[in-house]
Amino acid sequence: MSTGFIFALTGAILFAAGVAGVVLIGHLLRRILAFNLMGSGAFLVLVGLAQRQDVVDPVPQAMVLTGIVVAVAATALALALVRKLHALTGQLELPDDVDA
Amino acid sequence: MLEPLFDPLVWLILLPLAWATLAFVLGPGRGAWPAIAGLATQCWLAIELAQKVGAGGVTNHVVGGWGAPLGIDLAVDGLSAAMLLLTQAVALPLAIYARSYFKLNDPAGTWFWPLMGFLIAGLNALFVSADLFNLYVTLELVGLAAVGLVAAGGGAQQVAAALRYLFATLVGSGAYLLGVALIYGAYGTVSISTLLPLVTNDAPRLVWIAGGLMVSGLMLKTALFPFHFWLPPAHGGAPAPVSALLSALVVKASFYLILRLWLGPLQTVLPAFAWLLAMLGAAAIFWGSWQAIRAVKLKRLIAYSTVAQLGYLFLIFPMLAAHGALEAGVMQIFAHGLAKAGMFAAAGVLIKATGQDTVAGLAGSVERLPVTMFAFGLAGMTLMGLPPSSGFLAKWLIIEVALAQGHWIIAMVVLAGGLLAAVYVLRVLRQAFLLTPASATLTPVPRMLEWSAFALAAASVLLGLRGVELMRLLGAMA
Amino acid sequence: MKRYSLVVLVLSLASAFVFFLGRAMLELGPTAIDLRAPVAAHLAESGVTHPVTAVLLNYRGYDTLLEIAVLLLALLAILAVVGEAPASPTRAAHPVLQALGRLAVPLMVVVAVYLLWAGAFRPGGAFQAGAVLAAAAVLLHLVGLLPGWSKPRLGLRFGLAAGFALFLAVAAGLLTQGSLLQYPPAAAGVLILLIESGLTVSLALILAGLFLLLSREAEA
Amino acid sequence: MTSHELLPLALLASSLLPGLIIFGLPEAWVGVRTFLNLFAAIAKLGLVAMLLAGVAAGEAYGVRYAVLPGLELALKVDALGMMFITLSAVLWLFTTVYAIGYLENAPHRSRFFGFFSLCVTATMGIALAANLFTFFIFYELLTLSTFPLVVHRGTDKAMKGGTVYLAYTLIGGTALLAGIVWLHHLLGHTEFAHAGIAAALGPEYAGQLKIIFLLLIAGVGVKAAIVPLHGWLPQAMVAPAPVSALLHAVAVVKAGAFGIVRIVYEVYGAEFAQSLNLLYPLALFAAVTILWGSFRALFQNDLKKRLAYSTVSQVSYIVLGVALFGPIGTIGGLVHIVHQGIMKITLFFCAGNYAETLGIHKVSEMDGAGRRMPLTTLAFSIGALGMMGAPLTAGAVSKAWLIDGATAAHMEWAIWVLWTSSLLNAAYFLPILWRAWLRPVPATWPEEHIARRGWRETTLLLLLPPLFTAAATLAAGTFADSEATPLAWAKLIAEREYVGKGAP
Repeated sequence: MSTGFIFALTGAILFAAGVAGVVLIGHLLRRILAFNLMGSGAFLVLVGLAQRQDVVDPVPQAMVLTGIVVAVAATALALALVRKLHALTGQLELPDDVDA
Repeated sequence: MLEPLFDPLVWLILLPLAWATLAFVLGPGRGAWPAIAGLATQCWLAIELAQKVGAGGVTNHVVGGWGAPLGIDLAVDGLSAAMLLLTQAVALPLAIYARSYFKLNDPAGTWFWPLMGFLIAGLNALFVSADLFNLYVTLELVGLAAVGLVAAGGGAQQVAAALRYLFATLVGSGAYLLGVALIYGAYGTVSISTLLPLVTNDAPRLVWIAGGLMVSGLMLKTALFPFHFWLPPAHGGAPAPVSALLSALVVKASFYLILRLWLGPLQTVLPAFAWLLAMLGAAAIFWGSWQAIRAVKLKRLIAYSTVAQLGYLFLIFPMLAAHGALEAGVMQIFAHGLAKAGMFAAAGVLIKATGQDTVAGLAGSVERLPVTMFAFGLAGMTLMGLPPSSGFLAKWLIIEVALAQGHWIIAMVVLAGGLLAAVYVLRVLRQAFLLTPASATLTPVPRMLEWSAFALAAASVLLGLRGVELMRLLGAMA
Repeated sequence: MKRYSLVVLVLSLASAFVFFLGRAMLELGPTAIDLRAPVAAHLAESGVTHPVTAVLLNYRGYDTLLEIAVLLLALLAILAVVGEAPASPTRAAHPVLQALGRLAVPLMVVVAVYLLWAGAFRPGGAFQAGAVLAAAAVLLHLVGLLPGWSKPRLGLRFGLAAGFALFLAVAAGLLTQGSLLQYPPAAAGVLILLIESGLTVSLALILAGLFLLLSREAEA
Repeated sequence: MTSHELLPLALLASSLLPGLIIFGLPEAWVGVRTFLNLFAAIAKLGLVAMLLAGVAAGEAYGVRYAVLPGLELALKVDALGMMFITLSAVLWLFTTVYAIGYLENAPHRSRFFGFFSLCVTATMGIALAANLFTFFIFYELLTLSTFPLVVHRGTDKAMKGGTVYLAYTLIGGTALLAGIVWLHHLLGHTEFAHAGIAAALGPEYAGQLKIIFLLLIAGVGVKAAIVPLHGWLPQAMVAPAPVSALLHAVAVVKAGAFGIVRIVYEVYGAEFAQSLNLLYPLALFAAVTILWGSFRALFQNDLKKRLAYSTVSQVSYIVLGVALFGPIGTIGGLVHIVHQGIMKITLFFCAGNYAETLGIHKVSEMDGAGRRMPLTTLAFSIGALGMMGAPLTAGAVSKAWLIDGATAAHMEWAIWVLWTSSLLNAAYFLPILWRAWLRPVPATWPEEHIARRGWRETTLLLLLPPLFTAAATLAAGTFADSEATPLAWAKLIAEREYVGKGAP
């Protein structure tokens, strides 16, 4: 098994763990972390799988750089929203959605 | 030699990016006029492009001059051109609407214009991209702009709704991204045109997983039942122009992408999921309609109606190989896009005027806001699928294709869905025709608000008389 | 009990997913397309010598253009979310920390410039440079030398958007060459350096802004 | 565009455009609105006259427009359509005059007259439709544009009536749509044609065609108020009198009946429908409706409800005539489209007059009304006698042809149905006449709104329309055999339908 494969497999595990975290965890900060785990998993698969012959491929690396920036942006927005929610309600969990 | 300089395809992306940036630099609350001027130009560009595609078939733009698979290609076929047309046609009246709506120093309007610009740019870029990874970036552009718009200036409920929406959209695009990663791993490219001949019937199992991941992620973003949980609070809680943009366009973008994959690179893989999607679509129609019938708040009702109306789109998948199914889907996208934008816009007027967002608060509004209620009625007509609206044509097309394929169950779902839509639309109209309590006071609203809502709703009906052009445009497919 | 079964369900689904995904990945043969050759073959025309930078700013420069838009957009969305609030008063840190901060920041600026310049031929580039600069700003804020932001004024807004606007303008200007972002090989290096310099400033401001906007006292 | 294409469009535009303009008129511009209403109604009559002359001479008018590839919005003018058009156009003028008087000083008149004009446009479109697709479009438009009129008063009761109305018609519309798309899928088109189009499909489609027939007839049967689809009609009587008069007595129910005529004759073709054994069950349903409607009318104390059940019964005379396979029954059914229209509108005008003038809404309040309002009651009596089929009225002509048709078709039971219905008609109309003419005048009327002035028992605008239509009822009965009567026109249609079958 090449290094690339190990990266890809780790990525798959991280992704699955991240999704499970987003679904199961109510605490918003942890949920954001879980989302980042998920993103990192996808990045690892992207780079690792493409380099499963252990030869460097610059294209997925560049894509991952782009992806990281996007993930940073999304994380920042999520944090801002959580802070705002905390300021408004004092809670770090999502309130129930009501129609009234 | 000047031809590439004026390629409408590129300018449909550059122009909104430019006016969004300009609006940001101009500062809080500014930028309405650049946006409206930009959108008017974009409308013209979209029409130009549609004519070009209608006459000459698919047009391409090779970004950087490298060409796929090394570079990124942009491609416009009939489907893309139609989506571009719809986007600009909905956005322009909504921009005019929003200018009046946010005039009174509404905190939600502070950064509306640049956010809207990035949203439109993201949508346009998504509709023309022919590169799976580039599509991921455009998806994120659209998603983050939409979340920003929902959250802007809101209270706790709205922020919570935005967070829910953000998680849904991020998980959705995350799943899509993993799918793209697997595709790249399997084939070494993410260019749609390059992948097209490579993905064959005996594709490795990994590609099936990739297809499943991408479609699941996009389903989540399209709010297909049972992934719709985030939509009603987000669309129901945002300011009216934002709800309109989101319901009319944003959810359609991820649906478009499913279609694009289905008809393009993953055409050998995805049809395995066809009936699953159709069943979920049918469930969405019933569940969404039922919730709309029960909703207390007006905008919540309209948001659930979106859940239901999106269900129709997924009914076409089992029939997509047959002639007419794609046309039916696109007609439904147009019908719902125009009608829902008009309906949310009308709801915004009603809420501003009556000061409350409940169905019960509408009593007597026919008398006092006739233009708005008329707009609401016209939009409702399209959602119910009554002739001569475009919603009717969409319904007709779906039923006819379903009968031709022998899937009469789909035809019955569509017919039943129309009746359920009638129930929730009439809940509102009925209330509006009731006699007014004499004490009720009404805040005056700008005329422009009423008439831009009316224009959208009327367009959704009038399109029902101009179906031939749209069908001809869709004939120019890749 | 319900919660427990949900956990079990999700975790078993996740494990099954990993299992099948892993097996499917192991089945893969060689890919049909190999982009390394074309990446290398056109490196001379790309204006840079580092392949990742070539992909990032030339071959797939359009991705990067949209990526910067995403970043600017995130800042914008945060501005829209948090609204206007008074900046938190800066609390002066221990004088030693302040002195260290004053010492570190010029060094960080130098590192940033180096990273920007190095990006053309080795790992580095605008994003890294911008990140280091932003870190410098955060450092200054933490030691109490730089106040948090209440709202960006015109000049700051201009700075935040300038990098993206410059990139956009170059991309559009290159339409004269035949298509979006089609660098003429002779000028590619200069243009990419120009874009990267602009981006460094704006990215630094945006990344710093993400922190400085959020570091304000939460409105109670 | 030639005049042969333009005329049908002008016929639609002559009520559509005024309607749209009226929506925009301020409430206080009574004069402009009245002028526009009357001008449009008279202009439409002029157009109708031109078309009548043309159609009688054998000219073909029509226009087509594709909304989707293979799906056309198509209008044509034929003898059958002209019958319905003429009826609606003439009665529109009368009803407009009546409504102007009726709604004097009432609120929301712009909205009322706007939707009223849209309704008439939809009715014209139904008559002009050259295929089922076009028919359906106008059929649903009629539903939509009548809803605001039914709920016009904005009371809870009006809402309930409107909701019931919509529930019935929208469900019916769905059935109709299902049938139309199905047929379109099988045939590739849904054009109306003499002798029908369905026969073109082979015998292996018989089963499907039967189901489609059921869907189509159920769809239009809702508006034609065939039992058990009639429940909306009595409820919709909460609408203002002109609406009940023109729309529920004439336009809406006739649209349904007209649809049945088109479907039987020009989609299936009478012969083909007969060969599929479809007409006999249809006749049975019509018979049940005739009896059930008359029977229920007996027990209604509310005057307008009694008239509504009477409508349920009378409209099925038309259906029965169509279902009696053969030219004579056809003529009876077709001529009743017109005859029932003028008689029933007379009755509704009069009911409106009683309510507006004296506040009379119930049969039990009718005592002595004939003394106070002799002219209105005279018109009412003529209409009621016509409904019973008394000699010299239009009703007698219809009934005679229907009975002859039943005889010719060897369906003697239908004759019994018609006679029983006549008896029931007498049983629920004669007590009203007896109360009105022969019972003493009460001390006070329930609510007297309009005082008597000289010979004018109520305002002129309310009085003239019922007198005219009552006169027409007599004329159509007395001079039935001369030229240019509804009967002559019905014969013309039957001749064209039963080409070469030796129509009388």
